[in-house]
Amino acid sequence: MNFSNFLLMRQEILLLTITLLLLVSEIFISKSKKSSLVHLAIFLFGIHTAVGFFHIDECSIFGGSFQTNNLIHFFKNVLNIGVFILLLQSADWIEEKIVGENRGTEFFILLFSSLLGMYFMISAGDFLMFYIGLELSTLPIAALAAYETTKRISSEAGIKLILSAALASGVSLFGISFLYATSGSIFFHDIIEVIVSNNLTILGFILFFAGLSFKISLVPFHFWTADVYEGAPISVSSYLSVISKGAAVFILMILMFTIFKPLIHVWENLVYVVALATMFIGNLFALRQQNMKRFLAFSSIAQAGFILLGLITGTQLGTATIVYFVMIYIFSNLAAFGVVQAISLKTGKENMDDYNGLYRTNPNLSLVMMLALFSLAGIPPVAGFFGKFFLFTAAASKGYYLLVFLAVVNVTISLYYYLLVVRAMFIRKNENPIPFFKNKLYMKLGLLITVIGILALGLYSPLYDYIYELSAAFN
Amino acid sequence: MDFTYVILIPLIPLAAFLLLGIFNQKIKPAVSGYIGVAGLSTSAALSFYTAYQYFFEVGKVDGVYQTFVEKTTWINFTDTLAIDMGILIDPISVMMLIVVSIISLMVHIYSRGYMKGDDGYTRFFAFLGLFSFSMFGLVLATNLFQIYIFWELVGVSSFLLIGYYYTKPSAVSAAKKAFIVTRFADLGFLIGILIISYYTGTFDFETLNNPEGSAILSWASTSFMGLSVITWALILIFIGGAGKSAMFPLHIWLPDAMEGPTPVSALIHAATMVVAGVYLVARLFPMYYFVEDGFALNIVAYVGAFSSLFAAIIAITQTDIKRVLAFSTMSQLGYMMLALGVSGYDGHEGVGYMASMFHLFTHAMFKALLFLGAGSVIHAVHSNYLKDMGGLRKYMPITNITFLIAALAISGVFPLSGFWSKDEILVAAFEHNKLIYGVGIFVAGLTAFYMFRLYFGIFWGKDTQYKHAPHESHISMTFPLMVLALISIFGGFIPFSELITADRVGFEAHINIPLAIVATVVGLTGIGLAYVFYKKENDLADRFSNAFGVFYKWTFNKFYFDEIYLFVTKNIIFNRIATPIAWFDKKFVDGTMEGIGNKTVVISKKIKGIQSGKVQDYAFGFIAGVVVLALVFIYLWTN
Amino acid sequence: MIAGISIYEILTVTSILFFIGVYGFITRKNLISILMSVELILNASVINFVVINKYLYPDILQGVYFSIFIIAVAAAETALAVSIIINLYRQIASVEVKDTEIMKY
Amino acid sequence: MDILTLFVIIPVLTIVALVFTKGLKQARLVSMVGSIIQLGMAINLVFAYFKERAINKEIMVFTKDYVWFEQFNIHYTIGVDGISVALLLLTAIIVLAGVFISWKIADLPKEFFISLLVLASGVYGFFISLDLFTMFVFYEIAVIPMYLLIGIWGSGPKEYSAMKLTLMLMGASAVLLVGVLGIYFNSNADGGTLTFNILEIAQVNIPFEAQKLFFPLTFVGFAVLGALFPFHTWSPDGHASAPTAVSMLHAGVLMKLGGYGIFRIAMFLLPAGAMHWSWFFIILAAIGVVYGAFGAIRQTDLKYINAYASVSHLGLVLFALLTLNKIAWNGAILQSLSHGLLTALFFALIGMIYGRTHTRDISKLGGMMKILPFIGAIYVITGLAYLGLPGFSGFVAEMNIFVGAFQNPDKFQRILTVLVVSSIVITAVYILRLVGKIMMGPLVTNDCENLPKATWYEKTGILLLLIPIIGMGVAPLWLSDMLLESIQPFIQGVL
Repeated sequence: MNFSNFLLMRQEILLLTITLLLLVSEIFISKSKKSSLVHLAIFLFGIHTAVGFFHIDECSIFGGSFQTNNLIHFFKNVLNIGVFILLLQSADWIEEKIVGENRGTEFFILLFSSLLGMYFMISAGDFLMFYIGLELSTLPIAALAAYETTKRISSEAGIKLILSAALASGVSLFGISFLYATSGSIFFHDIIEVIVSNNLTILGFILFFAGLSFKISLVPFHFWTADVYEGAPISVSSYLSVISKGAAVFILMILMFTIFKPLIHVWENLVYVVALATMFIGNLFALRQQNMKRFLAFSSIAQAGFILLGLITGTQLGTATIVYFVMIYIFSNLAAFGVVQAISLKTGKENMDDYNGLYRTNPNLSLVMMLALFSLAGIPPVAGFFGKFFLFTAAASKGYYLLVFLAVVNVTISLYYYLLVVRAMFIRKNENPIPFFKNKLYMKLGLLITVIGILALGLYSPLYDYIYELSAAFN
Repeated sequence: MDFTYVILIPLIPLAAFLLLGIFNQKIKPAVSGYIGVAGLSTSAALSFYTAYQYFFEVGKVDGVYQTFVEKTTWINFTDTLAIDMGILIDPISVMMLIVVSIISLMVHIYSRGYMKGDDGYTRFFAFLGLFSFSMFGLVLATNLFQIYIFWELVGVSSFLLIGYYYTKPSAVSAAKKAFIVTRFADLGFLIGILIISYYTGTFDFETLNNPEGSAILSWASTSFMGLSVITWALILIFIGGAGKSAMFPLHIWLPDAMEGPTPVSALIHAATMVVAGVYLVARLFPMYYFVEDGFALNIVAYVGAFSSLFAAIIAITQTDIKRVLAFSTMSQLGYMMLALGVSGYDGHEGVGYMASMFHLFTHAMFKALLFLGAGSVIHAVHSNYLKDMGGLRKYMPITNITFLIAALAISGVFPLSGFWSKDEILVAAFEHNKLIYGVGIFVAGLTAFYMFRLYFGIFWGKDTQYKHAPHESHISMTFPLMVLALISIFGGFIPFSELITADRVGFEAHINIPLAIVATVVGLTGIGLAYVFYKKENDLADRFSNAFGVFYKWTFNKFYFDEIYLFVTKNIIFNRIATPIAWFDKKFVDGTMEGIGNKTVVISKKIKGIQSGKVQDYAFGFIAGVVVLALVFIYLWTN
Repeated sequence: MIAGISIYEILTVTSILFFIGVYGFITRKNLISILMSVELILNASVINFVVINKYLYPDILQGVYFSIFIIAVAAAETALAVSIIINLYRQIASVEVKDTEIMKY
Repeated sequence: MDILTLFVIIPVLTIVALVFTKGLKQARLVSMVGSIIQLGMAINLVFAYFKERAINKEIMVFTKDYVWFEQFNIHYTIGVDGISVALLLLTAIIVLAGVFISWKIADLPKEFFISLLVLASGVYGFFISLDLFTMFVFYEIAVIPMYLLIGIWGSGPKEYSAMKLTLMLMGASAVLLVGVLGIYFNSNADGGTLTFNILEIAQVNIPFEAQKLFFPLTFVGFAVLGALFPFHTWSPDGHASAPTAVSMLHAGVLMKLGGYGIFRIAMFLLPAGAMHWSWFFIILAAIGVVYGAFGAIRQTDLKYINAYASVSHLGLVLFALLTLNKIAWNGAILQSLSHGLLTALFFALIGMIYGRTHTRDISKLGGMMKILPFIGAIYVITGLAYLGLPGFSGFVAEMNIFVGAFQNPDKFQRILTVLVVSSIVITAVYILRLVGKIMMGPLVTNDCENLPKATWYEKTGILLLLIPIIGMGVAPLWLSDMLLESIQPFIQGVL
C-alpha cells in the first residue's frame, strides 16, 4: 500500500489535524484573547466542512478495515453540517465558559474527537474498527456531559452515560465475539460470505443490536437518554440527539442491510416490535414533560422509532428514506435545541411554562421553534412531513400497513405534545414573559441555516433522488 | 294562441315585492300603498283579459277546452326527467287567476285604509306582493314540482304575514305553528312527488292527467301493502293538500293564523291559499278518479265531509269572531273537498268537480267579504270578541249590509251565489253518497246558524256602550266590501257548468228542485234559530250551553287538538327525543373521543415509574430487554 | 489449546463471568464497584475472543488483537468514569448510586 | 404560470406581502386586495372553463403535470372539471367575505390574515390537484392553521376546542394516509408502474380485496372532515370557539374537502369497495342527518345550533354520495356549494350579532329585528334558505338529492331516503325556533336599544354570500348542467 491511500481518508486526517491544532493553539494564545479560540475553531471546522464536499472515490484500505463510498461520504458531510450548526449555536455559550470560568478548548477537542470516532465507525470495514470508532465517539461525549463540573446534574448525567455506555459496549462486544465464533472473521466482507442463520449468530446479532440501539436509544435501551439530555449542557444533549444518533442509525442500517441480510427474517420482526415499543414509549413519556430538554429527549426517542419503519424494509428504498429522514431530522432537532439553548443562555429558563407568551416578546424565536416542531411532527410543507411520509411509504412497500397505521397514530399523539409547546408560545398569556433579547451573530446564523434546511429540504426533490442513487451502494 | 304574456301576471307583484322589499326604508308609506295597488290592478286586468281570451275566444276547440302550456327547463335531472318552469292555461287555472287577482286587489285597496299608520306599512305591502306572486305561480304551475315550489313559497309568505306583528309572541308562535304544520304536510306531498316521479317518470300534469296516458293506465303495475304505489302517492299528495286546506287533523294552524292582520286572513286564510289544497286535488283529478277506481278520491270525500262537520260544530261555540270565520272557512273547504270526492269524470257525472270549483269561487268572494267586514268591525271597536260588540248596525251601515249579504250567501239563501254552488254540491253528494249528503245538509244548517249567531251578535244583540263611538270605516275599506258584496250576489249566475268541468266538455246544469228546497229550508231554519237565540239579548244560549255541559266545553276548546299537538311537540319531540340525543351526543359520542385522549394521558402517568432515575434499574431494563428479545427470537418467533 | 478443556467449558465460564458482571452492575451500591462489574463484563468478552481465536481459528490472530484493543479501551473508559466519579464526589461527598437519582420520570 | 397554479401562488404572494405590513389597516387592505384578485381569477376561470370545455372533452381540463419526486413517481399534477371550478369559486367568495367580516380583528391582525390565507391556499391546492400525494399535502396544509386560528383568536374554551379539532382531523388524516398508500401500492395492479395520479389509477382495476380493505380507510379519513356521525364531535366545539371568519371558512369550505375527497378519491378510485361498503356507511350518514337536526333543536348557543345543522346538512352530502346515483351526486355537489354559502352567511350574521350583544345564548336575545333591521332581515332570509325554501340554493340541492336517492328501488334505501327527507321538517322546527326567538318576539335585552347598524364592510360581506345563494336558487340550470357533465365520467366508474 502506498501513502496516496491515506488521502482517501483525508476527512479523518483533516479533522484530527484541526483538533491537534486547537490543542496547540491554546498554548500560544494569551489568556486575554482566549475567546478568539471560538472563532478559530468555527473557522477551521468551517473549512473542514467545505473541504468535505470534494469528491472522494470509493475505496477500501488497510485490508478492508477502513472503507468509504459516496453514501458514507455524503453522510459524513451531513454530520459535518450538523456539527457546524451545533458549533454556531453553542459558540456564545462556550465563549462565556472560556472567558468566565477560564476553561480551555477541551470542548472542541472532545467534540471533534467524538466526531472523528463516528467517521471511523461509519466507514469501518471490520468489527474492530467499528468498536474503536464507537468507543471513540462515546467516551468524549460522556466527558462532555459532565462538562459543567460545578453542576451536580451534569456530573450525574456523565456518570449515567458512561456507565450505561460501558454496559452497552460490553454487551455488544459479547455479541461480536459470538459472531466471530460463527463466522471466523471480524471483517465484514468475510462475514458476508459465511454468515448463516443459526441460534448463536442470532444471539450474537441481538446482543450487537442492543449495543447499537443504546446509542440510537431504542426502547428498551433508551433509559439513559432523558436523564443525560436533561443533565448535560444543551449543546451536548443536542449533539447526542442528532449527530451521534444519526451516525449510529447509519452504521446499524449498513450492517443490517449488508452482513445481517441473511437474518432478515429474524430482524424484520425484531425491528417491528422494537419500533412499536419505541414510538409508544417515547410519545407516552413525552406527553408529560415540562423541562424542554427532557421533552425533546423523549420526542427524539419517538423519532428513532419512526426511523425503524425505514429500517424494516432492508431495501434501497429503506436506505434512501432513512438517510433522507435523518438529514431532515438533524436540521429540525438542531433548530429546536438551538432555540432552547438561546433562551436558556439568556434567561436560564428551560421549562415549558416559561415559554408562555413567547411569541409576543420574541416572535422570530417562536417561529423558528414552531417550524422545528411542525417539522418534527410531520406537518407539510416543512421537510419533516416528507421525511415521515417516505418512511411510511417504505414500510408500506413491504405491506406493513398495520405498522404504518400505528405509526401514524403515534404521529397524532406526538402532534399533541408538539402543539402544547406551540400553545405555550402563541396562545397562552404570561404576566412576566421572557423579555425580548437579541441573539449574537453565530446563534442567528445557526438558526437561520436550520430554518433554510427545514423549508428547503422537503420541497427540493432532486436531493432525495440523489440520495436514492447513492443508496444503491448497500443493496 | 300565445299566452306568454300571462307570465307577467305573477311577475308584476314580484317586481313590486322586490321594489318595496329592497328599498323598504326609503319609500314613503303612501307611495308603497299605491305601488302595491297599481301592480295588482295590472295583474288583475291581465287576468280578466286572459279569462276572456280563453273562455270566449280561443279556449274552446270543437267543444273541448284546450290546455295551453308555455314552459322552459329549470333544472335537469336525467335526460328524461326535468323540472320545468312555465304557465299552464286551462279552465281551473284561469278561474283561479280571476279569484286570486280579484281578492288580492280588493285586499290591497282595503289594506291602504286598514293598515294606515302602521310602522310596517311598506313591509306589509311587500309581503302581499310576495304572496300574490307565489299564489299566481301556484295556480299557473305546469308540473308537480313547480306547484310544490310555489306551494312552499305561499307557505312562507303566509308565515311572514301571520307573524307580521312579530313583537307579539302569540303572533310569532302562530306563524311558526302554521309553517311547521303545513311543512309537515308538505313532507307527504314531497314523498308523493318522489314516488310519482319514479314510477311515471314525469312531473307534467298533462302527461299525468291524460286518461289514456301510461301514468293512469299502468297504475296497477307496482303495489305496496295491497295498494298501488300510485294510490299511495296520491294519498300522500292529498296529505299535502289537506295541510294547506286545513283538513282534519291538520287544521290546527288555521285558527291561530288569525293572529295575522285581518286583510291577510281574508286574502290568504279564507280565499286563496287555503284553497290550494282543493286546487291541487282538482288539478290531479283525472289521476284521483281513474287510479285504482278512485280509492284515494273516497278518502278525500270522507276527510272533507268530516272536516266540514267538525269545523262547523266548533264554529258554533267560538267567541272570537275571526276564529268563527276561520272554522267556517275550514268547514267550507271540507265542503269543496267532499264535492270533489263524490264527483265523477265525464258529462253530468262530473257535477261534483264543477260544483267544487264553483263553490271555491263563490266562497272566496263571500268569505273574503266576511273577513273584511269583520276587519272593519274590529277596526272600529278594537276587539275581536263578541262580548265587546253589539248593536253596531247603527254605527256602520255599509259594513252591516255587506256582512248580511255575505252571511246570507254562505247560508245558501236563494238567489245569492252561495245558494247555487252549495246546491250543486249537495246534488253531487246526493247522487253518489247518501251519507255524505246527510252530513252536507246538516252542515248547511249549522253554517246558517253560526253565521247568523255571529251577525246578530255583532250588529244587533245587546246595545254595548262604547267608550268612543265606533264609526263607519274609510271609503278605501268600504269600497272593497261593496264590490265583493255585488259579486256575492250575482256570482251565482255564472254558467260554471259550461266553463269548468272535469272532462273539459261543458254540460247543462239543472237545479234539482226538491233538493234545493230542502237545502233552503234547512238554511232558513238555522237562521231562524239564530234569530231566536241572538236577535235580542237573552240567556237562551247560556242555558243551552249549560244543558250541553261537557260537550259544549269540549267544543269550546276545539276538542283539545291544540293540547294534543302541544303534547306531541313539547313532550315527545323535545323532551323524549331531542334532549336524550343532545345528552347522548355530549356524554357518549363526545365522551368516547374524550376518553381516548384522557386514557392516553392516564397511561403515560401510570408508566412514568419506569424512568426511575436509578442507573441500575436502567441496566436491568437493558439486560432484561436483551434477554427477552433473545429468547423470543431464538426460540418462540422462528419463522 | 489447553489439554482436557474443551471450548464449551470456557465459554460457559465466560458466560457466567458475564452474568456475574451484570448482576454486580445491577446490585452494587457503590459506583466504583459497579465499574468493577463492568470490567468483568468486558473481560468475559475478552476471554471469549481469545479462546475462540485459539480453539476455532488458530491461523489468524484477529481475536487476540481485538482483545488487546478491548483492554486498552476499557482502561480509558474506567479512567474517564473514575474522573467523573471524583468530580461527583467533590460536590456531594459520596460515591453511592442512590445519590445519582435526582433526575427521574 | 398557468391559470390554475396561480390559485396557489396568489395567496402565497399575499402572505409574503402581509409579512411586511404594519398594523390592522395595511394588513386588511392587502388581504382584501389579494382575495379580490383571487375572486376575479375564480370568476375568470369559470368562463375559461366553459370555453375550454367546448373544445376539450377530457375528464379534466387545464391539466398540467410537473415531476416532483421521481423515485416515487410523485407529480405535481393539476387540472379541473366543473366540480372543482365551482368549489374554487365558492372558496374565493367565502375567503373574501371572511376578510370583510374580520375587518376589525383586534389582536395580531397580520398573523390572523396570514393564517387565514395559508388555510385558503391549502384549500385551493386541494381542489386543483390530481395527484394523491399533492392532494394530501394540501389537505394537511389546510387543516393545521385551524389550530392557531381557533387557539389565538377564538373564544370560550378555545384551547380545548382547538386541540380537539386538530387532533381529530389529524387522526383522520392518519387513517387517510394509510388508505392513500394502499391505493398507491395497488396502482400497478395491471402491471403498470406505481403512480399517485388519480386519472391513471382510475384506469387500473385495483383488486377487490384491496378495495375492500382501503375504501373504509379512505372514506372515513375524509368523512371525519365531512362530520360523519359519530366522528362529528370536533365540529360543534370547534365552531363554537372559532372566530367568525374562521367558522365561515371552516364550515363553508374546509368541511367540503371531505365530501370532495370522497367523491374524487374514495368513490372514483375504489368503486368496488364503495359498492361493497355503501350499505354500512349510508346508515351512518342517514343517522347523521336526522341526529344532527335533533341535536340542533336542543342547543341554546347560536353557533352550536349551526354546527349541528352543519352535521345534518353535510350528512346529507355523504348520504347522497353513498346512494351512488348521478342525480344524487349532483345534489351532493350542489349541497356542498349551497351549504358552504349558507352556513358561512349564518356564521357571519352570528358574528355580527355576537359582536354587538356579546352573547350567543338565544335565551338572552330577542326581538333583534327591531334594533337591527338589516341584519335581522338577512338572518330571516338565511334561515328560510337554510330550511330549503324554493328560490334559494338549498332547495335545489336537496331536491336533487331526494329525487336521486329515490331512483334506487331497493326498499332499504327507500326507507332511509324517507327518513332523510323527514329531516326537512325538523330543520324547519329548529330554524323557526331560532328565528322566532332571537329575531321576533319582544325585546329581551333592554340595554341594547341603540346597537350600531350594519357597516359597509359587513353589508358587502353579506351580499357577497347572499347573491350567489339566490342566483343558484333561481337559475340553477347552467350550474347543475356543468356539474352533471363533469359527474358523468365518475358515475360510469361506479356503475
